[in-house]
Amino acid sequence: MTVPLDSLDALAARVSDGAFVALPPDNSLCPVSLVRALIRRGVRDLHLLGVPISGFATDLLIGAGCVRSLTTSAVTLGEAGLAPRFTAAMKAGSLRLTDATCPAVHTALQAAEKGVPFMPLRGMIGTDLLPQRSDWKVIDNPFADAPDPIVLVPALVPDLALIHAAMADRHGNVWVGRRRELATIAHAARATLVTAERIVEGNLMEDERLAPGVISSLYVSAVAVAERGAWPLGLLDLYGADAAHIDAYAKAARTDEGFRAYLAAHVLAPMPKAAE
Amino acid sequence: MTVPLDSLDALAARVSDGAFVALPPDNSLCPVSLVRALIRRGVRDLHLLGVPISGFATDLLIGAGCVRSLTTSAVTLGEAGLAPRFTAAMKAGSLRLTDATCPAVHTALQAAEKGVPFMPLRGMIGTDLLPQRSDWKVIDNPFADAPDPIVLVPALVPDLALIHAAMADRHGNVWVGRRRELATIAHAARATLVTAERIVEGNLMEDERLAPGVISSLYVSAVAVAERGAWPLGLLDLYGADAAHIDAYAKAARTDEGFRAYLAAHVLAPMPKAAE
Amino acid sequence: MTVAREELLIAAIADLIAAPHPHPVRHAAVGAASPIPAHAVMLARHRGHDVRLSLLQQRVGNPFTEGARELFDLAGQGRIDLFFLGGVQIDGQANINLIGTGTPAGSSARLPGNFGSAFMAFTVPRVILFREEHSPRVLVPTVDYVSAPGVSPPGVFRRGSPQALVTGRCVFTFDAARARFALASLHPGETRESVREATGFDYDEPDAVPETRGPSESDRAALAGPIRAALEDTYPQFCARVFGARAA
Amino acid sequence: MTVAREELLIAAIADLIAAPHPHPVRHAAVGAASPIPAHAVMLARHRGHDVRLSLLQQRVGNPFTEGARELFDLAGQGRIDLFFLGGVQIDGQANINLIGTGTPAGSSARLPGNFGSAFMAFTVPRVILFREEHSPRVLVPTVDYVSAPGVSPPGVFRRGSPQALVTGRCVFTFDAARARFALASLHPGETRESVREATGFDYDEPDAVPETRGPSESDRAALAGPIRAALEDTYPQFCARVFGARAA
Repeated sequence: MTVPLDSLDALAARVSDGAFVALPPDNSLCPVSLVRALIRRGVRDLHLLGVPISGFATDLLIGAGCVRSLTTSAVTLGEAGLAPRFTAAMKAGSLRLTDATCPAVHTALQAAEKGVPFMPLRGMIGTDLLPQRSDWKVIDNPFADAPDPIVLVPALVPDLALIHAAMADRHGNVWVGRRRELATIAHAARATLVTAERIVEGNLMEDERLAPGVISSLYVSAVAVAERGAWPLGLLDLYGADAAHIDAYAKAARTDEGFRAYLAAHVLAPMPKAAE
Repeated sequence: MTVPLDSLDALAARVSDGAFVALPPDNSLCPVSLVRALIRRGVRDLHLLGVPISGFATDLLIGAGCVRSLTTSAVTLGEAGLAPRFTAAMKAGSLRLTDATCPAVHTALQAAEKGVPFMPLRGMIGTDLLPQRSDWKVIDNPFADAPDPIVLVPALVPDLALIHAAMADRHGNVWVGRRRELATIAHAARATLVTAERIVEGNLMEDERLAPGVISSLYVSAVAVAERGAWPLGLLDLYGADAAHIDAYAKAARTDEGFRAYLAAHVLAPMPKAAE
Repeated sequence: MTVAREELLIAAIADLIAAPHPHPVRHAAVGAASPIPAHAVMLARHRGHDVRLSLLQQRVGNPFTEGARELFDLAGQGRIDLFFLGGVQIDGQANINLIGTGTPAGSSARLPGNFGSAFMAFTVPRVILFREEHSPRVLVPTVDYVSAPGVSPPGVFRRGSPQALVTGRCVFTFDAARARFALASLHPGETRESVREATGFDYDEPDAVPETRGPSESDRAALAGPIRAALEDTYPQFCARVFGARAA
Repeated sequence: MTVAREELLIAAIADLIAAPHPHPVRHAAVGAASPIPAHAVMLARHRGHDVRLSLLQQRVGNPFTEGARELFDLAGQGRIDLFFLGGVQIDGQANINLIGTGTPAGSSARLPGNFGSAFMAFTVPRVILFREEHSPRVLVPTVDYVSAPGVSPPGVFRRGSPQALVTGRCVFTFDAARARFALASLHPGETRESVREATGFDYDEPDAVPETRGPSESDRAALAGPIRAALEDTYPQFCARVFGARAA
């Protein structure tokens, strides 16, 4: 039971075309280095899941033509505004989008984490979202005395969870700190691929101070080192988001040409800055 | 929004007679000092919930006549064998027991944590437990193609969660490390009372290394310091269980007289050892 | 010194938080894109209202340790008393649309998405709708897509309804029983007519419509001082714009 | 040197773990009260079987970081391949009783309770039943209370059934299709007759019933050496009793 330590490209090679891939949001240890490696490897037809929303990494993948469909509660670059390649793909009709709402994504992953076929969730009744989601069902709460319609959300099991960790040990345990949605994603997915800022000696699971922020190697298929692997996004208290870079991306990616130039400069070209 | 720092007795006074009280198991930061203070204060008619099982602290409360009913998946002193006061109470018919099974307790608390009326759980069909639990319901899984009976467990909302933490800060945030069932209990209960080994300076929520093991002050009603507050049980890597003491208890508590002598010596008498 | 538009809106929302209401606000949650609501909660606290503010997207010292789902779990339990919602469209029944306009919705311009609105509107007892742009394009008779409904029929689980709608021109309060807004106050420079003209939906107009009460001098001092200090980390650009460059 | 009874049981269970089976064991979970099963998993690993052992009640370095529910979540997903169950009673259909005997169950002697058995028996594909006491009191025709059934009717979600029952006298394998045990091997000193007499339920008895294969010398060296080193923290009393005082 050993978790291999891969190169970033070897890790990217583990993502099959057509895979159903869960990605954390921009503020939660999103593996952007791995996303760039995926674009370089030319992955195709991904079905992305935003947990619970999508941002910069998803917009990059959409723009690079790697995404066939997307399930998410929102796509945004935050302060930098709308996600330009998502917006363009929606206009072009080239993206199959399934709208959700944040807690429904969490609930679907928690159902998968527990191995139950569904979980209930309040709200949504009377929205225009509910009729769009033929995979959800409304039942009458069997514990209520009066009629009480409630939505059941089926479990969602991603083929892969892709996450970036602050550190990993040689056993394959990875530390994500308080961003426990990453643990939920890893638990729910069939397999988890991890990039980590650095490899630490010892066993993270045996350190009672660090263990609460650890995802056990039980869930991890492979790890690659990626220094500043969330850049231009931020990583906990280790580094902040590169707002100027994201702003520049948001402007450039408004046009196809601008996006291609960005890709050439920051994704396809060798980058001395990051360990890619 | 400030969380009061109480004395142990003041904390115990916050537990009303008849309250529905969730207790962690013996290996998970069980607040035994607080339990002793409850016995001294003479609390009555508690409905205890073992999360998911019960041990030394529950046996003490049963023996001291504080417990009217108990919902749990098992009562055991572990290596020290059967819980003698539980066994005696079952024989005397003086305890209203609702049997459960471990994951059903976790599921009921998670439903409460999420504010949903129920959650499904696999298994249990064909056991003699299921017909005992008229509060559970079996429905046909609405997402299955073929008939697929599945149990729904209703949310369980304790009035109080009682937990012991390795540390607390002055804001009322408490650190329990990897024992996240304590967070689930605190999230699910209406209110949480915490004993802590010690008070630390600063804000645990603002330390990214410690925050993953923290229960936020949002859920905490009051804190009291209790050094070695889990004794004779163990606490994470801070101290181990006092096996000799628990063995001696298991032997003494086989008889009413033996239990009364134990109570007089270790619960009702002033204890120089602990901060009681 | 002139009161900035942002300060006026902050004060107006702080007034709504403290306004008499069957459900008191002890815990408010605010997202990354909502500096004005966050400042309003802090101002209400400064004025003596005992309210806890959870800033959802705080990078360091985030209020949650159970991951992103904790906010929704808290709301599901009823432990969040106040939340803020906006929309590319808001209609006269307080329905909001976060998906976009056109048929199908989003076809003419696609917005980010529903976020948590389809859940929070049901589980949080007090919602304040906030949208600075006040135009017939935003305030429409009927939204093209209901991300969250303003009211629900009996029997549908719901803890409350929008309390009010705050825009760049005025404050509307919302009567859930009648599913209808009423003009509550006019921001300086606005008239009943200017608001009526800029609003695409019908609403009630009482005989007396006061001017929106701006911030007091003490409010302004708190905003520029301790409140700025507490929120600057989360909203650096907003703070610099509204309260000026910081004395180093 | 004589082989201890515990070493024999450990080897017998290790053989079962490695036995051909439609569901391979990659991850086994073992509770605090089960030193023999834990040692058996470690022995199977020593013999080259690629199996991960999660010790549930390890105080320091516990395998879980999602709290006590993580074991059950893993099992719910099918990520635990092997679990061990016992019982105050086990019957010929592999039903187990953890509550106690009498009518109602537990009235003559109340045991701790069901623990997770009512769930694990359904979600874990391979279960090995283990109870050292082999007497008509324990191995009964029909249990007084079903904590977990040995088999379930079609249409009831279930990933597997008990693979075998290991006692202090013998190994039974279990045929889920027929809901019936068969005598698979006799521990040294036992005969077909002694087992039949000590067993309260009926079972199949093939023509050839070998003696239970004990541990090899390599097995015993591993048990006393690296396996003890790995498990001594969790099972100090067991290790001292079976493997003798430790050379300081």
